[in-house]
Amino acid sequence: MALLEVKDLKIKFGGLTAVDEFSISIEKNELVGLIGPNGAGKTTVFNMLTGVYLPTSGTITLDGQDIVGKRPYDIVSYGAARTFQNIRLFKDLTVIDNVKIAYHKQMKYNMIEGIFRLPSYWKEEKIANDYAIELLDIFDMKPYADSLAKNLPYGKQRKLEIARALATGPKILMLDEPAAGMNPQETKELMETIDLIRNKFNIAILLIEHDMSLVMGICEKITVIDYGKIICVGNPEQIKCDPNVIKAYLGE
Amino acid sequence: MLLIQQLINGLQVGSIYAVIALGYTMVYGIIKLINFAHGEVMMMGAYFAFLAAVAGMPIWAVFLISMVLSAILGMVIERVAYKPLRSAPRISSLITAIAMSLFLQNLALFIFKADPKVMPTIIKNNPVTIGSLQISNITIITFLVSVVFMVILTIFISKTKSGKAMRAVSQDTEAAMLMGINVNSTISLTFAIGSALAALGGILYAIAYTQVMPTMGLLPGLKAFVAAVLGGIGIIPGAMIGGFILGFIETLTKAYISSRWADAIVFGILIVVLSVKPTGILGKNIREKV
Amino acid sequence: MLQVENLNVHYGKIHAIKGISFDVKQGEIVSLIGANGAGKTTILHTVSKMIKPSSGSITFKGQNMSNVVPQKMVEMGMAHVPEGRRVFSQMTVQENLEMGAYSRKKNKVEFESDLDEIFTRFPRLKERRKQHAGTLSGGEQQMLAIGRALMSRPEVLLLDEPSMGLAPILVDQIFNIIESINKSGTTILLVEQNANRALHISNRAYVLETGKIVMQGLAKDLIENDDIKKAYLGG
Amino acid sequence: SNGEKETSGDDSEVIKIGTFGPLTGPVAAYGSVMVNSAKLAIDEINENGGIDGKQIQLIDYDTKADASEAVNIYNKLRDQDEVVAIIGGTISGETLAVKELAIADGMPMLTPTATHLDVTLDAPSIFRACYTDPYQGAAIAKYSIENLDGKSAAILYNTDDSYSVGLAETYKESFEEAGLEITNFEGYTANEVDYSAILSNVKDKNPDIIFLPDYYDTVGKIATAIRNMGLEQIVVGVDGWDSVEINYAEQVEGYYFVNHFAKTDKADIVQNFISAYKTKYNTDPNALGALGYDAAYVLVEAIKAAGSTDSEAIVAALSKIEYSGVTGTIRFDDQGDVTQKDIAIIKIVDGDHELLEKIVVE
Amino acid sequence: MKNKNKKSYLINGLALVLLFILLNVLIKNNVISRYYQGIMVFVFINVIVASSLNLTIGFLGQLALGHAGFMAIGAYGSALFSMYIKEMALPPTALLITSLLVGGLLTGIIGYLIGLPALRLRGDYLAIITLGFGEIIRVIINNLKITRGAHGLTGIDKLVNVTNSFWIAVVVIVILYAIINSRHGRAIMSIREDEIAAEAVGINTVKYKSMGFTISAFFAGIGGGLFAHYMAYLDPNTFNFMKSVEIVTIVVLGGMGSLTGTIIASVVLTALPEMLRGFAEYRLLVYSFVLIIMMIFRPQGILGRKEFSINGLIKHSKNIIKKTGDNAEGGEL
Ligand SMILES: Nc1ncnc2c1ncn2[C@@H]1O[C@H](COP(=O)(O)OP(=O)(O)OP(=O)(O)O)[C@@H](O)[C@H]1O
Ligand SMILES: Nc1ncnc2c1ncn2[C@@H]1O[C@H](COP(=O)(O)OP(=O)(O)OP(=O)(O)O)[C@@H](O)[C@H]1O
Ligand SMILES: [Mg+2]
Ligand SMILES: [Mg+2]
Repeated sequence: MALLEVKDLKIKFGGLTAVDEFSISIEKNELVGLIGPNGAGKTTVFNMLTGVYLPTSGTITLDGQDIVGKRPYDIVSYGAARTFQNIRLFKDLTVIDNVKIAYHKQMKYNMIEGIFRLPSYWKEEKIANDYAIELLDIFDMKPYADSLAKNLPYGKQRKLEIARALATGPKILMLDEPAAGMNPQETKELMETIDLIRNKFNIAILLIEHDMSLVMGICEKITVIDYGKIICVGNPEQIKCDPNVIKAYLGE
Repeated sequence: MLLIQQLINGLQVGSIYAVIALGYTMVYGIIKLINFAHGEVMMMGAYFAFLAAVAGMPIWAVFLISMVLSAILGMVIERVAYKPLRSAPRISSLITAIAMSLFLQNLALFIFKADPKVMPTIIKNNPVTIGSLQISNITIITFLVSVVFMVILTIFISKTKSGKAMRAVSQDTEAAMLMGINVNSTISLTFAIGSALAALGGILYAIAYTQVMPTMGLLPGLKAFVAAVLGGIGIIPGAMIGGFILGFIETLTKAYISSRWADAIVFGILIVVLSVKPTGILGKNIREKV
Repeated sequence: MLQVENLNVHYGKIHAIKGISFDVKQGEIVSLIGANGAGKTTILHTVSKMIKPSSGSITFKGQNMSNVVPQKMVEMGMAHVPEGRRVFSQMTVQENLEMGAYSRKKNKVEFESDLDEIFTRFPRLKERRKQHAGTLSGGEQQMLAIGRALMSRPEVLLLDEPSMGLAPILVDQIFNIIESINKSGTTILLVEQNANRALHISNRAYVLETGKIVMQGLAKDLIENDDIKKAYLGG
Repeated sequence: SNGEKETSGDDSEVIKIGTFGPLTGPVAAYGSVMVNSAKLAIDEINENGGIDGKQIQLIDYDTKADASEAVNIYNKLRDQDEVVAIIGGTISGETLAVKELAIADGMPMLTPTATHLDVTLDAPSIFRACYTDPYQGAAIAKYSIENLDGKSAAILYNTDDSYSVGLAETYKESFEEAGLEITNFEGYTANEVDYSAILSNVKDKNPDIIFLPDYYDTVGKIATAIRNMGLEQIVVGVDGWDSVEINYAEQVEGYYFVNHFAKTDKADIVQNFISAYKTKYNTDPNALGALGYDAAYVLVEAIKAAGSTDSEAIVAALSKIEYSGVTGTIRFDDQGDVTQKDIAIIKIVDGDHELLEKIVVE
Repeated sequence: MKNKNKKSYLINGLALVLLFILLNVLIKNNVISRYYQGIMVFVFINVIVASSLNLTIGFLGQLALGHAGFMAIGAYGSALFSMYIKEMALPPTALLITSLLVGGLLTGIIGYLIGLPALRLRGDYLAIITLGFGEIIRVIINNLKITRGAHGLTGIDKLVNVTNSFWIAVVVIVILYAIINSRHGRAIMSIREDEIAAEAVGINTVKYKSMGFTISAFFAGIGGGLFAHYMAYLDPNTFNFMKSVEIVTIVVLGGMGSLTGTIIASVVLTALPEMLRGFAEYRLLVYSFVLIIMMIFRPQGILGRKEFSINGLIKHSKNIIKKTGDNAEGGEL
């Protein structure tokens, strides 16, 4: 069975059916793109997969477990992590704290142990700290560990969001427009980083992006939706030539 | 019969809450600040009216003077205390508002002293009797005033250019500036209207309950805010509905349970309503788009 | 038309803009390009008087604009489409467009004809005129933001990353729209991450790096420049 | 007079007495009249030679009716100002708040006006110059039944105020003991302004008498509402009513209340107090003032009798004192409460107090 | 990192003990009279109550306006308990501590129950709901037989003095500090920063909101208990809306998210009215005016989100010394 199995997902907002009959299947360590016109429902799919919205109908199975109706924090422990289209960092906390918060679930000491600063506190805090530094290092952000997240330049903020998502120890990572607002050069660097983390952490990645150089460059499989429905599934070559996709999304 | 009489009694308080809540909700709607000093502006309005009435002015002048002076007071408060804090954390503005309310209250204490003043009878209490029921002319006036102003205000906000500018400012101040809207004067206008309404509520209150004193604004202010939240804060008709509901609940509690539980029951109902409908009765449930 | 001289901007201790000078002539499209955080948005905000510079002068239509309020700029014929669209989300599409015409003298006939013009340019908006702007898709919001700015009949239009987050097909459309707006006589100052596309429609461009202009010239020359290619055009 | 600390350190020059009460805030009126009257008394005493030639300094503080403030003030009076005795507090809450401290220090404390029963309970050094609530509650109930011929009564009272609650309960008890009916027992809160709901209920039951144990401002408001709703019952009240006729003469015309003294009392001591107060402060005093005035004299008499400023001596002198003042004869029982004190029954006639009689109840 | 922390704990601990010794010496020599001691007790009570509220406002990021209600529950709960077990004749300190814990736990439980519906709401709605709960609590206490309602509760043992209130305040601050600087504290702060993002990285926001709110209520209850056993008399009207406002003011003035700021503000705001006693009439006028000015010029409060620390001070003064040193060198040139 695939890592993530989604069948016939549907959600309505009032009268509007934002996503309909959406199905996707992602294998371990696969890199999949999700594209489509603005307002097609891509972010909404993410929101359903991560428990932010409750789908009207449909099933989501992550690593063999049904996660529909679970709260977002719970879904994290099943192994899904995400970033947001509009960056949502813990702005007034330090960069390293942003990452350590995401490491929360891997730490076990209870409040009493914390208050009295028992050995378990020191031990786990040290592990968390070391791990956070290690993650930041991957993104070349070690020097920023103690600055406030809000003071980072935009591109670094996007990277921090990815690092933070990784700290939850996911099996699948969902990135919502990670290259938005980056120039082509920065996009290229981001592409390399994405590839790197996939291999280093051995995780699957689901990616929403409007920058075709990025999507076509690294995705193995792409799903295209329009008006909430899938209009095409295939590899980059197939997508590029699909007349429906060209008409609705790519243009000439 | 007694029940109907009690409902009529509730209408009186409810209408006053409604008038005060209209101004409250409007100010909140535009700058998202719980203007705790609103009740004190109402109090000042009542004192202005008291002074004008004692000076023997005609009734229209009493209303006009009090509302104009309060409008100015409202604008000054905004300029001096709230404007510098527009980009500060919300809670700092809230504290400033609370401090401003304390300040005005103590200023009034200082100027007018603590003991209540008796409001001259500018509208004679002339109950209309229908069978065993009795309805005061003041109740009728207050009720009509609240409905009329609700309608005027609703039209003003949704249809006029200044009204739309207010909404634009409330949704995105910077973008509003980029449209060429003068944000400062728009906010001033909001405070002017809100404060004039507070004064109107204060005058009606003083006429109905015959006293003016420095602490008179505290509770009605709080209740009016509860009314505004109950109806859906920022929504003009909601303020009126909330005001009436609050008036009825309070009066019925006093009549059939006990006055001592009235405040607890009012807040209890607020809590129940918000638990079921977090944005109030008329509020729209907007899910945050992620 | 627009002239900026020796501009300095500080955010608290951060020196965001460090002595920048540039100009935009009537009828031109001028681009500002540069990496994240280079200061592009800051420049546009300063020009439209949303933030106060610590020093420097801004001249618009021959007048010194040092001490004017933002609404004065709008009245003088400048419109600014801000980063992130910033439509009034609880207002309808039509009301948003009305707000665009806020600064102009009330003239029903003129207003209606301008509205028609916007609707012919953006038929999508006509379909949605009663819908709340907050529920529009990203592309639709971008059209609305541009339409709203055009409602003030600007002589100069400032555009901040109009293609950000848009589907490729919409990016094409937006750039076409910008060109056609320019053709009909509006001067444009454009900020874009998509430097390639921006340079292709611009007359001239300035390249920014951490608050300084590091290069300037005709757009067609810059496209050919190797450094530019490497840093901003993705190889 | 706000207690500048004397630096001389030579305490044989002046004798310091402290006093406190709410001087600002919503109930400022109570505290100021009491403190002003005490000052008046002390000034008179000082003019007449003070205590064995020593002048008395009265140091007053504002509690804002706040219990924690009262604690700080008590500590300040004792430690910074080093007073020998205290006249106060004005209201029950602030007095109870300093009670434990006063007991521990053995500080002689004479409250003119705090009516809460617990104030003097198990507190050897605390005395009270006014009669307690059960005493006047029983008196007005007795008068309502015997003289006003009341067969049924409605009670409206302030649920936030211990004074009002206590009186309402005593009145109810007395009425029910006499086998008569209480038709309404309606509470309202301190902040109430709209009494129409409870008055509609009273109107519905139509009793003979309405008992209204509260202070004059509230009484005025409620009386206005009673008149506006056309209720024709006789309304009776308690000492808190004093001054109600100033603003609400028309509304309370013909109503009855009991008081510590009557300002229309022809007795010299009463009229002298009233005119002296008027001269000094330009307004009329009320019962709180009369009590504050008497309390100051009583305390000074006690210090004189004690012949020293030693706490124990003053306390001992106080418990033996007998003094005839504006409010009648003051003498204390074992608990430190006044006994056998006169109660004045007053009717409001033509907007003024008419003293009907003075009674003593058991 | 570990050693650095331990060293700083040691320095701060030492500073505390020194402070305490100094305090005792001053009291013994009557430099600090009982009047000042009384004020200090109120400062310590305010430190406890306000820093507990800071957990909700400054760290959890939820605006609560009913903290006086929690204080009231703690005050009445612990007072009634200590009156009830008086016969057991416990030593005063033991009696005080058990009563405080009982009052605190009771408040914590009620805080938890109130938090369940209240915390679903946000921002101003939460503010108004907590305000409502505060009033409801006051009304209930005012109408219960056991609390003696408006008559006020008398007969409480006066168990609190400067020494024990000092140490209790120290313990409360230390515990709050320890919680904030642990994984639980970080979880609480992440909710303040962005609730949706917090959920998305695995924080159970409902759980941590309730946890923060309950802890906050617990310590408010402790503060209330201290108040009860210092005053020896309770009146429900003490715990009205204005009291809640007073506590919020301390938090905001000190800095939302700064415990040391709260301590400083507690000292200032408790002492200020005492110093203004000479101006009885203008006191509140001046107080509110100063507050407005403060907010305009320093809306983030005295310390903002920073913490004052001895180490920081040492470091800072080292820098200054170094700087002046540099300057001196400059002078020589
Ligand atoms: N909370 C919500 N309430 C109402 N409508 C919503 C909500 N969230 C999303 N929608 C609507 O659902 C549709 C899909 O939105 P979504 O954000 O998923 O688009 P998208 O594919 O991510 O677009 P973009 O590329 O512009 O980000 C849109 O029409 C949007 O307005
Ligand atoms: N409100 C602010 N407060 C403090 N610093 C700011 C603020 N806004 C921008 N900055 C800083 O000023 C610099 C320039 O920012 P600006 O937003 O103008 O860049 P930009 O070129 O528009 O970048 P982007 O491509 O990300 O939009 C950056 O370092 C940024 O961090
Ligand atoms: Mg999206
Ligand atoms: Mg920008």
